[in-house]
This record gives sequence, C-alpha cells and structure tokens, in this order.
Amino acid sequence: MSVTPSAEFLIPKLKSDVIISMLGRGVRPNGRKVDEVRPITVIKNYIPNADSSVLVKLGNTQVLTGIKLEVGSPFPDTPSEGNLMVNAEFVPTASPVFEPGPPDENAIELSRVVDRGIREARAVDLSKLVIIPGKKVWNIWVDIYVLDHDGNLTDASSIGALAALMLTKLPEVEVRDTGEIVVDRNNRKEQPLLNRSVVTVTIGKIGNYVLVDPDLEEESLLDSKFSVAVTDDGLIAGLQKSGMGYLAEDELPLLVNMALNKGKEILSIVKALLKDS
Amino acid sequence: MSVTPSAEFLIPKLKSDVIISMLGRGVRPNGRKVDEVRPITVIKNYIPNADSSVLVKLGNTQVLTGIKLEVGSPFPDTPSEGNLMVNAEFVPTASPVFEPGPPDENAIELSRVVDRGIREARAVDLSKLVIIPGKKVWNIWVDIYVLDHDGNLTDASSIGALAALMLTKLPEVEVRDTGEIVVDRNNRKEQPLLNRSVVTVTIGKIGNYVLVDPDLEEESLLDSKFSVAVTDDGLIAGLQKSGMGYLAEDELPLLVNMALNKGKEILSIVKALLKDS
Amino acid sequence: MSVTPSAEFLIPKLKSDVIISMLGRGVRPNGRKVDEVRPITVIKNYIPNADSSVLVKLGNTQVLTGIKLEVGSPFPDTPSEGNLMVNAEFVPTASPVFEPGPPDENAIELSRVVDRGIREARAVDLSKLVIIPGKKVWNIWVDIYVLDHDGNLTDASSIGALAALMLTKLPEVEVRDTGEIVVDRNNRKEQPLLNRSVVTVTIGKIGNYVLVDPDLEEESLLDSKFSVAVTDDGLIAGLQKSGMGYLAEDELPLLVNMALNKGKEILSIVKALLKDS
Amino acid sequence: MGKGKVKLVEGGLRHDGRRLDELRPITISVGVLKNANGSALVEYGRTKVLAAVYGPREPQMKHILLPNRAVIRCRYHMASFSTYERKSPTLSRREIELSKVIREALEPVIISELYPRTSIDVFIEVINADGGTRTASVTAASLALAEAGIPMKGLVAGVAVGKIDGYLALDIDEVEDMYGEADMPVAIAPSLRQITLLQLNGVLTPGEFTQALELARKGVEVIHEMQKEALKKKYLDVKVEE
Amino acid sequence: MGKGKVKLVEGGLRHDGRRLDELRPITISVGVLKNANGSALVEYGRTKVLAAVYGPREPQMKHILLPNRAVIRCRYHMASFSTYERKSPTLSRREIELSKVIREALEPVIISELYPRTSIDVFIEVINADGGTRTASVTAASLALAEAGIPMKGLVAGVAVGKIDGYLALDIDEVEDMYGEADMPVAIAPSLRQITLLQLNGVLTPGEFTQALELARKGVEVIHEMQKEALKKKYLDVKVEE
Amino acid sequence: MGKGKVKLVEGGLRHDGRRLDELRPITISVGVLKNANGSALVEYGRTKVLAAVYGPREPQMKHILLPNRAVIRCRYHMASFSTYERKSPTLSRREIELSKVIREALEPVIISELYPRTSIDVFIEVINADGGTRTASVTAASLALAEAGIPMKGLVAGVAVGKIDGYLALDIDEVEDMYGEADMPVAIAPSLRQITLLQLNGVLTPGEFTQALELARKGVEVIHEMQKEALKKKYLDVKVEE
Repeated sequence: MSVTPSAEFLIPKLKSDVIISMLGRGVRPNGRKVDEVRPITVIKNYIPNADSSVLVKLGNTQVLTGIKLEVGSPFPDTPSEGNLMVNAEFVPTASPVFEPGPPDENAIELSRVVDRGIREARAVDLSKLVIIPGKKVWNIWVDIYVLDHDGNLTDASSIGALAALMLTKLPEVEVRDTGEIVVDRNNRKEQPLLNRSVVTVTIGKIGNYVLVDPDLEEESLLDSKFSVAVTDDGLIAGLQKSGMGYLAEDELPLLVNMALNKGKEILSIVKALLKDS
Repeated sequence: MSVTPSAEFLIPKLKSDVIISMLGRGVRPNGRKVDEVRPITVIKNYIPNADSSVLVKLGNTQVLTGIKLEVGSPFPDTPSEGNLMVNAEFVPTASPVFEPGPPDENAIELSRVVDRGIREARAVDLSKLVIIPGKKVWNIWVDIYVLDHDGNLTDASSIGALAALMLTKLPEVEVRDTGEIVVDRNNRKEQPLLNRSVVTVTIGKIGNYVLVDPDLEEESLLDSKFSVAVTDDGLIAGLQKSGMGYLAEDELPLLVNMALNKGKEILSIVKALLKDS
Repeated sequence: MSVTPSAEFLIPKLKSDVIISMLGRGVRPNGRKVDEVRPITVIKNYIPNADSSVLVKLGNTQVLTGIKLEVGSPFPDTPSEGNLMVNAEFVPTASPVFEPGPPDENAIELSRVVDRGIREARAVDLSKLVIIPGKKVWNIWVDIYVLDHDGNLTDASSIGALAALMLTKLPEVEVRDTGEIVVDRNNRKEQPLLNRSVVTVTIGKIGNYVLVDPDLEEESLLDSKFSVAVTDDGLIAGLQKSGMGYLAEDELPLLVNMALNKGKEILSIVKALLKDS
Repeated sequence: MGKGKVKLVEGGLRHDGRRLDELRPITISVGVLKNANGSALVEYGRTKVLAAVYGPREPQMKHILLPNRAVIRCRYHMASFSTYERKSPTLSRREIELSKVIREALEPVIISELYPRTSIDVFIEVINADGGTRTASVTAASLALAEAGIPMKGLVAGVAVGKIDGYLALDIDEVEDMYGEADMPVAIAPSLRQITLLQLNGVLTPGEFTQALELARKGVEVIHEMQKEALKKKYLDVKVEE
Repeated sequence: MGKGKVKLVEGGLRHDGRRLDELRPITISVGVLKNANGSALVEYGRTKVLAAVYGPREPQMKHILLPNRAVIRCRYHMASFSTYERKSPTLSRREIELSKVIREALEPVIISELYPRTSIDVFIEVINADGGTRTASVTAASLALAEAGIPMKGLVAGVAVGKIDGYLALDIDEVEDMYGEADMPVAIAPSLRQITLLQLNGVLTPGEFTQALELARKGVEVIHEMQKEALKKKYLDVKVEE
Repeated sequence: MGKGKVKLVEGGLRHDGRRLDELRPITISVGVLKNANGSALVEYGRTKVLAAVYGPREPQMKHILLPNRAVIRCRYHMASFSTYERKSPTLSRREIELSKVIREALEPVIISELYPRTSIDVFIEVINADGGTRTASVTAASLALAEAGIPMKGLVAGVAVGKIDGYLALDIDEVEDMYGEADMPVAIAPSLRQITLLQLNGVLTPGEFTQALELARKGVEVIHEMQKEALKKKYLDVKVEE
C-alpha cells in the first residue's frame, strides 16, 4: 500500500521562502543555474568481483552500480532472449531516513524507471545474450546501491546503470559436448554489450519554477518531479511523473525540451568520462 | 498465532437487547424467518480472463469467484490426479475492518472449509484431470474474492465455488510428439467437470436461538457458528464449529437437520439460477 | 539488524551483589563449583517419526533434537558429498521471553555454532552420504527444539546434536534400474554415521570470575560468554565469543584449558549415557 | 513492448475494428458496494476495475498520520484471475509502483488539508485486465472518492495512448500494448488542466509525444463527461429513493 | 482421505489390534516444564503433544488487549521432525486454521473476564504426529491451563472418530485417517455438556454422524477421567514435596 | 574449509607472494559520506567495506530503547555484487549472525551510558568480499563511530588468522579461507588489551591457538596504528578546511 509520506526533511519556513524568492530571480540556493546539472564523476571497475562496475557521484550523491552476468535459462515466452534485471537498494548508509529492509516503493519505482529506459531504448540487444537457443542465455543483473543521498537518485542511478553497461563485455563461453557451459571471465568479447545510450533527466517543479537535477534541499520543496529517458539520437524512451503535485498541460513542451537538451549533455559527459579514465 | 479478536462491529447494548428479545419471538431484525436464507443472485462469466467465473450476491454480501485451469505436474504421491486449490482473499474493499495483506486466519479457515467440502464430496473427480499420466495434469485454481461483506462469507463463497465449478469445462489439449502440450481454450469438452454438488450451510447461535445465514449485524451478536457441507444426495461432507461459544450436545441433531434441509434448498436455487441466465 | 537486548531477567541489585560476592569466594548460588557442569540426562528415540532423536536435560534446561534423513541432490559445487543442516527453534514453551516466529539472531547463532563444531571436526563424513555420485545424496536435518530454558542452551543443544548423530544409522537403499531410489528405514547400516565426537563447552564471565555451564540466573549477570568446541582427541574445533563484554588477552589460556577438560568430561558422560540406556 | 510481428492497423482500423482515435466501450457504475464509503466499477472494453474508498478515518497504524492533512493510502491490486496466466495474490513490484503512481495521480485533486490526522483509503481491485488498468483505476478511484464525499478540486480521468504499427492510437488494449511500440498512460483533471499521471513505456519522437498527449487529452475529456453523467445519475437515483 | 486401498478392519479388529470403540494407550503428565506457568505432555499412542501456558500476563503487543477480558493467544505448531516427511518450521495454512480452532475450543471454558487487559498464551508443540494431534492438543492445553491456575468452568478433552472400511472407529491414527473415509475431531467439556470443537473431514450420513458423536462423547469421558487423575496426582506430588 | 587440494604455501610464501605474517595492503579513509554522522571505507587487499554511523538519535521503533544506555543497532550486509556469485540482497543467516557478532565486538568499547533512550546505528556494507570482511567491518565501524563523535574507551581493529597447508598465516584471503584448514577472526581493542571478537571456523591444537592469537594481536596492532593515522589525517584535513 502506498501512503502519503511525511515531509522527510523539514526546511524552516523562512528558509523555504528565501529559496522560492531566489528561484523567482532564476537563482538556486546552491548557486547553480536553473538548467545546470551538478558535476559528475565516474570511478570505473570499483568492484573486483563484479563483471563491471562504476561509482558515480552526482554532486554529493553517490551511487554504486555493479553488474553480474550469470548463465541461466530464458523465460518460456522469450526463448531467444537473455534477461536484464535492474534492482535498486537504498542502503541505510545513505540517509538518516533510510531503514534496512527490502526495497520500498521509492526504490522499486526508481529501479523500474531505470529499467524501462534501458529496455525500451533497446540499449542492450537481448537477442545477443543467447548461448544455446531456447536453453541457456546470459542474465544481466544491474544492482544499484545508493550509498549517499543528496538528491536526484534517479538520474545518478541511471548514469550508473548506463556507465556500467558501457563497460560490460560478455565473457567467452565454451559449450561442451555434454551441454556443460564453461565460462572464461578472463577472456571477453571485443564488442561492448551496449548498442544505444540512454539516460534519464529529472526536472523538479516548485510552483511555476522548474529546475534540473534537484539536490536534497531542493527536493524537500518540490511539488512534483518529471523524469524523461533520453536516447543519444534524441528520442524519448520513457517518462515518469512523480510526487504530490501535477504538471500543467501547457508547460510540458518546455519540460520535454529541457530534458532532451540536458540528456544529450549528460550522455556526452558520461562518454567522455569513460574514455578518459 | 491465533488471538481472541476484538468485537469487530460493536452494536449498542440497547439495540442488541432488542434483537435478542425479537429472536425470542422468532423474528429477526431484518424480518427474515429463523431458517430463511437471503436472496441469492448469480452473474455468470463475469471475468473474461478466467476459465469460468461467477459474481454471487447473498443479500448484500458479494463474492467473486474465478477459476483458472493450468497445466502442471502432479504431486509425486498422487501421480494420476490433478490438483484443486482453493484460495480466499478478503479484499479491503469489502469491509472497514479488512486490511490489505496475506489471508488471515479467517480467510484461511474459510478457504479450507470450502475446499474440504468440495474435496471430500468428490465434487470434482481429480483423476479426470490427468493429461499425461504421472507427468502432466490440470491444476484447478479456485480463487474467491470477497468484495462486500454483509455476513456469512462462508456460504456465499461456497456457493461461488460450486457455481464456478458447475460452469467449468476443460479445454481440449493436444499432446505433440515432442511432449509439448497445446491448449485450445476456445474448444472445450462437452461434459462439465462437476459430478456432485456440495454447498455449506452456516447456522449462527445467539444464546439458545439459532438462525440460518446470519447477516453482518447478526454475526456481531453470535456466540458461535456451525457450518455444514451438504451434498445433493443428502450427505454431510464437512463440519466446522467456529466462534467463541459452544454447541450444546442436545441441540446438534436440530442444527444438522436444519442444515441438510437448507442445503437442499440452496443447491436447487443455484442450479436453477445457472440454467436460467 | 542486531540490537542491544534489554536485560531479559532483571535480578534485584541486592541479590546480584550477593551472588558476585559468593563468586569471590568460589561458590555459585546453586552450590555448584566454578567448573561443575549440571547433571546431564538423555532419553533416546523420543520421537518415533524421526530417524533418531534425543531429549537432553542439562539441569532444568530441556532440548529435543530430532534427525531426519532425506534423499536429495548434492550442491553443484560438492557433487560427491551429502549435506548437513542444523536448525534451532526456540519454542515459546521454553521461556516467557520467547515469542513465536522465525529463529532470531540468538537461535541462528546457536545453530551455526553447533553446526560449525560438527562440520569442522568432520564428525560426520559427508562423502559417506552419497547414494548416486553427483546425483543423489543423503541430506541430514538436525532440528534442535529448545523446550525449557534454564540457561546454556548452546551446550545442551550441542549435546543433543552429538547424541542424536551418535544414534543415527543410514537406512539401506536400493537403486532401481529406472534410477528410482527405494529407502528401507526398517533396515539400517550397522556402522553409525558419526566418526568423531565434538561438543561445545560454554564458560561465562562475570567480572573476573569464570564459571562453566551457567544457568539462567547466572546468565543474567554475565558480561560475556565463550563457547569452545572440543573434540574427543583434545582439539579445538570452534570458538565463539558472545555477549556484551570482552575476553581479557591474558585469561584466554585459562578459559581454553578449562573448556578442553570439561569437553572431555562431557563427551565421556554422553557416551556412557548412550551405552547405558 | 514492440515485438512488432502482429499486424495491428489495417485500412485505418485496429484489430477490434476501432478507429485510431476511438475509445473502447466504456461503462461506469457508482455506488456498487454497501460497506465502502464510496465505490465505482469502471470498464474500458474488457478491462474491469473496482475502486472503493474508506475514510476519512483513523487507521490502526497511528504513526503514519500527519498533523496538517489526511494521508492517502492507496493499493492497486490485480485479482489472481484477472490476468491471462493466474497471478499470485502477493503484491508484485509492478503493483507497488502503480499503487504509488495512482496515489500521486489523486493527491493533487484531493483537498486533504480538511481532515488532518486521518487516513483516506483507496482500494483498487483489477477484476479483468485487458490493457489500461492503471488509467481505468484512476477514473474509478476518482468517482469512489466523489461518492465518499471527499472534497476534491476536480475529477481525474485517465486513458492510455499507444503507438502501434507506427500510428498513435487512443485507449490501447492488451494486444496493442504487447505488440505495439509504445504505451503512454495519462491522467488529467480536465477542469484544472492538470496532468496528474504521465508515464511512457516505449519510444516516441518529441513530435509524437505532443500528438499523443493531445490525443489523450481528447479521450480524457470524453471519459470525464461520462464520469459526471454517472455521478449525476447516482444523485438522481438517490433522489428517487428518497 | 479415502484412498480405500488398505484393509483397515478385519474380524472386528483394527490394524493395530484395537476394537472399534477402543482408545489408544493414553498417557498424561502435568507440570513437565520449569518456566511455563502450566504445562502438560499428552500421548495418544504414538501421537505426542506438549502444551505450555504463560499468563495471565501483559504482552509486548499492547494493541491486541481487550478492556473487558483476557485475550487468548494460541499457537498450534508441528515440530519439523514430528511428521513422516520433515516439515518446514514455518506455519502452514493448516497450522493457522488449527491454532484458531483450538483457541475456539478453549474460549468457552476459560473465565477470561477475570483478567482484563492481559493475555493468556497457549503454546502447543506437536512432537510426534500419528493422527489426532488437534484433539490431543486440546486435552493437553486444558491441563496446562489448569496447572497455570487459570479459572475454568470445566476441563475440555478431545478425541477423533473416524469412518474406516465403513465402520465408525474411535481415536483413529494416521493410517486410519489417510485410508479411511472420514475423520471427525471432537472436543467436549463433559461437565458442561458443551461441544467446543467439531470438525469433519470426509463424508457421513446423518445417522452415522449421530453415532460418531456418541462414540466421541464416550471416548472423551474416559480421557476426562484421566485428566482429573493426572491433576490429582500432580496435586498429591506437590503435597509430598512440601 | 579444508578441501586441501590447492597448494597455498610454497617456499615460505603464500599464493599472492606474502609472507605468513604479512598483512595485505590496507587502505583506510574516514569521512567518505556526506549524510552519515561518521563513515569509513576500509580495504584489506581486494576486500572493501563501507561503514556508516548515525546517532545517537531517536529511532522510529521506540520499544527497543533502554532507560540506562544507548542501544547499538548493527547491520552487516553484503552487496549483491560483492561476492563471486551474485548474492540475494535478503539477509542470510550468516549475515544475521555476523551483525550480532560485530555489534558485540563494538559494545565493550562504546560508552553507551552517556546517551540513554537513544540508538546508535552502525550500517556496514560489504562492497567487495575477498576474505576477512567481518574483521574489516569492525575496523571500519570503529572509525565511523570515532568520526561520529561517539565516546569510546578505545578503537577496535580486527584481522583473521588462518591455518593453511599446516602453517598459521595472518590476514587470510578468500582462497586461503576456502582451501585452508582454519579461519580465526579476531578483534581487539589494543589499548585495553581486550578481545571483543573471537571466532574459529576450523580445527586447531591448543598450541596453534595460542600462536594464532599472538599473530592476530601483532596484526591488529599494525592496523590500529593505521586507524589512528587515518583519524589524525582526517583531523588535519578538517583543520586545513577551517
């Protein structure tokens, strides 16, 4: 059952008034421009036991994403496809309001929004995951661990999933006569798994003001959020309105355009970061 | 762990006194006679995606029953039988005291009482559910959803399960050489699945007064309930005493007779309703 | 999540002072010597449906252990070994502070400590549990049910697991040509399953005082506990410090020696008891 | 989404004979349950959804209450028999997400400030699923709230727009969802011009998105009229009873 | 119920040599645990059941308490090793139903009004299951309540009557339950002539039902005498200790 | 433990080139998270553990609080990707035991009496597991507590000693754990000469145990120096910032 949450971080009325009046002048409390994304850093291969991994920092938000490749069986209704599973854990290290336990509705929503973006953009060609048609396929587990929460977990997680998938290469496998499958993780295919890039861009709304990549302080004032999954060829591969407020019919074109522009920008940043390091 | 429930619907003492004194005169608050069952209506095939289904109204109590037929494996100890599973959900739409969650002891007891009646009366011949002996059988899921609770959920559910089973016909199946099983739900066997009818009759006790098919108001005054599963050939196919009170040794013959008579009546009503519509 | 427990049995300050001053004189409230174990009794084959079983009393602590042997599949990474599973249930009959529910951290810790002792001492040769190599093995379930809690559940459980395993003999099996396995529980192998004995010895610490086999009253005063798994050839097959306190570096040799001596003693008592009855 | 192997549009008509901008037959009944404070049964073609509202009331779990408003509790649940293959009654991850999305589609229109320290409970049971269950749920829940007398700024209604065989199509059903290229569920409070639910599962160009939204808006307006009609009918029925 | 392939009655005797109206050997011990306020171990043949009572006491979960009486909390649980195949320790649906049925078999005789805002906890552990575990549980729980000093209007005892090979048989065991035609567990407070548990799993004619009930009544009376004897013995033992 | 098929020690050196009494490369960072009151990241070779501390604070679950001291809440959890085969995020029995063992390794040094009716929460996330995760967890948690300003009698540090190919070896990794004969994790508060965690998985002679403990003590002393160094560095960094 979904229940109206209590305001997680109460901001004193005075401070909130100041912030809103600043937004009226196009200034954010953190000095950012309305459409300015926080600095992004990516540390590659942070987790030796993962098939690929990244630690992403979006400002002070830290998200660790690890990918595990497992040999498994295809689903009966998609015998010639592997499977992609996206799971998000809100680790209690990340915030005073996160309690240990199974993913709550926020973690589930986040993982499903990230999953849909990747899946619908066909960022991963699931048919390339077949080892023995109808019998054995690769299962890709994308596990997103939120370690430190300073707002906009969705985009940080989406960047993490993208970057980790960009680094993923399938191991070489040998299928023995007995049907046994021998996986050689030290030898991997040349070609990366990813064939299209996609990332979400989240825009927050406070009254009539909009701001890209809200941080935790800003999130506490938001009426609603709008996440747009953007592909590198400028398509919309997912949408999600969330939060207690609404989107006005006439502001939607603005929001979508802003997201498409920012998505392009974030995708180039991530690609550059992965080449660099 | 089973815990003494709090009285779910507190009826003012004054009103309860009035009702009990009415019962002393053989009159029920709703004007019914002591052995009078509320009007029964049945809407057939209410759920297109179910293999068969009925919406049953017993007075203002509404219960929706859907049957799903699935090809599965037999249990190792009954290789030449299919399986019948009865599950009851007390949907929170039905009552201010129902909370979302897995079935509680009341829902579990109800489903097991209904299940035992059908199973012990051999209403369904489980040996007719075999597709490939020892390997593939039909599993019958009887899912009972209580939508609106105005008392006597057991009998309403029992009527629902009976009526839904009366409407159930197995789909034609083709077993390919490969062992694959192709189910054709648009073609079904002529003969219905059911080969004996059974229904529960629940009698409530308030002090020394007994009343058939208690409604919600009456249930709040009951000391105990007694459910009797009755077959169309006048046999007893199940008993369940429930509630905080007892049954007096010398009143049992009366209760059982009343149930046998009412069971016969209800079975004819249901049969007539299913033929009609 | 593990949480600091509240003191389960509050002992009046006065009484606790008395007990501690007694310990200063080398006397325990129950009259036992510091290194004296309570009387042990064993009732064999208490549970007809178990493959072997014992009811162990250690003073007033009562633990019932039943062993079930099941034919199952080996784990993929140990194809030529059977499996041993130790599970402990703190039955709510045993103590006013035990609530029904899945094993809590105390029950889990206890079962894992007992399990490790048996496993690491190779008390059971898991390779003898193979029926069809790589395909079928015996699974040994050791279920420990704590019925009455008067302290030192670990050692009582460890004695129970040991004694039950000493009584366990594998049933004869016939592997049919079809691969079917027929188990004959009325015919059992001559040789017992156990090939090395191991038992835990738990020493409690109150300040600088140590005492073997603490009872419930003593446990309420303990700073920490130290359990040592001891084999019949005088080796250490497991250690576990538990409780809120510490072990001083310089007292460890004393504790270990005490445990080794007591372990030897307990092992002879158990062996004698099993022969006797 | 998007297997694309099935022909979904031929000669401008869809697999069930509808035009691209045509809704399925919609039926709405308000006040279908005795116990709930408000209830509604909504059908979009073969999709059938029941919504019930209890409250404002004091729930067992006091710790969720808020001092300045009513909390909305919302559960979207699919009955085991509602889907093609039997569904386990346990809440799936999808149902958990949709419970939140539907709650957030209702939050903007409910005047919750009037009932501090209470809970308004919205229970949705999908009885038969043939595509569009979440939008039908919003439509039904909105009516159940109205019947329960919960003050609202306006009614909300929902509908999905899909992309099938390259065409945008209104109120797609399950086959169109499964074999189509995109599914965009939308809920709007037409009197407020507020979009309170917006999701997209699939790929659209920015231009298609704008058209799809316009198509949804038109569909919602039709459904909104039917909602008002159903409430008016309910109100008249009540009059008659008096 | 009812495979009917095994011969259960031959020459008027049952598979274990008993007559149709003969109970299994029954042993009863009261006060078998140190910590519980009351406890009893009851054996019907190879069926072995332990019951413990704690209370009246104040439980952790305050919200279940009632202002006008003690609540009874009851758990019927089968130990993993108690059944032929190992049972998972998690409560099954059957155990949940039986916990309720057994609680409701005890409710009528416990004078719960004397201890408002408290809980009386009845924990039952089936140690070995060979048929009749629920009725042995009622017999044991009733004694544990007595030893705990909980005021009762009378003791309750239980026994099952079965139909095997067409004959009614008292106190059926697991084989007779599995291959027989019916199993009717009954619990009675003989001094009150109250039936507090009555179930039937199987098919009986109305006439058979009446006979079965009479058979159960006679069996319960014997067990009831043994209950009183066990309590008296316990009482004498206590005397001796003094 | 103890397959013994792999050669672990050759020419006095271990499979990764270390001497028997040599620690893996250890790195320690304090203050790695913004939100937590204290945090530390500790690496023993490829083992990587993050610890965060929140508190003293008032938790949601009031009933666990104690009148005379702070309660310590501790969770040891392995991330799904931290192990060779993906681990389910649900707490395993092993993680439940280790959460307790680690909490009890911290209890003796935390001066919890200063904060009655509060909770001090220690959250440990194993990011990469290559042996020694519980001891690295104690080392990290101890530092996170220090950064959070929780008063302690002393720092605790942990290390495991193993027996491999018959030799005692300091700070064993996963391969040595898997194919070795024993694994003995130890945590010590060196300034207090208190052992706060001691477990053994495997078989040792009494003599070996004494030597293993001495080896652990020496290892812990080195790690303890690094802990102090990391805190000093953190303190200097803070100074610089001012």
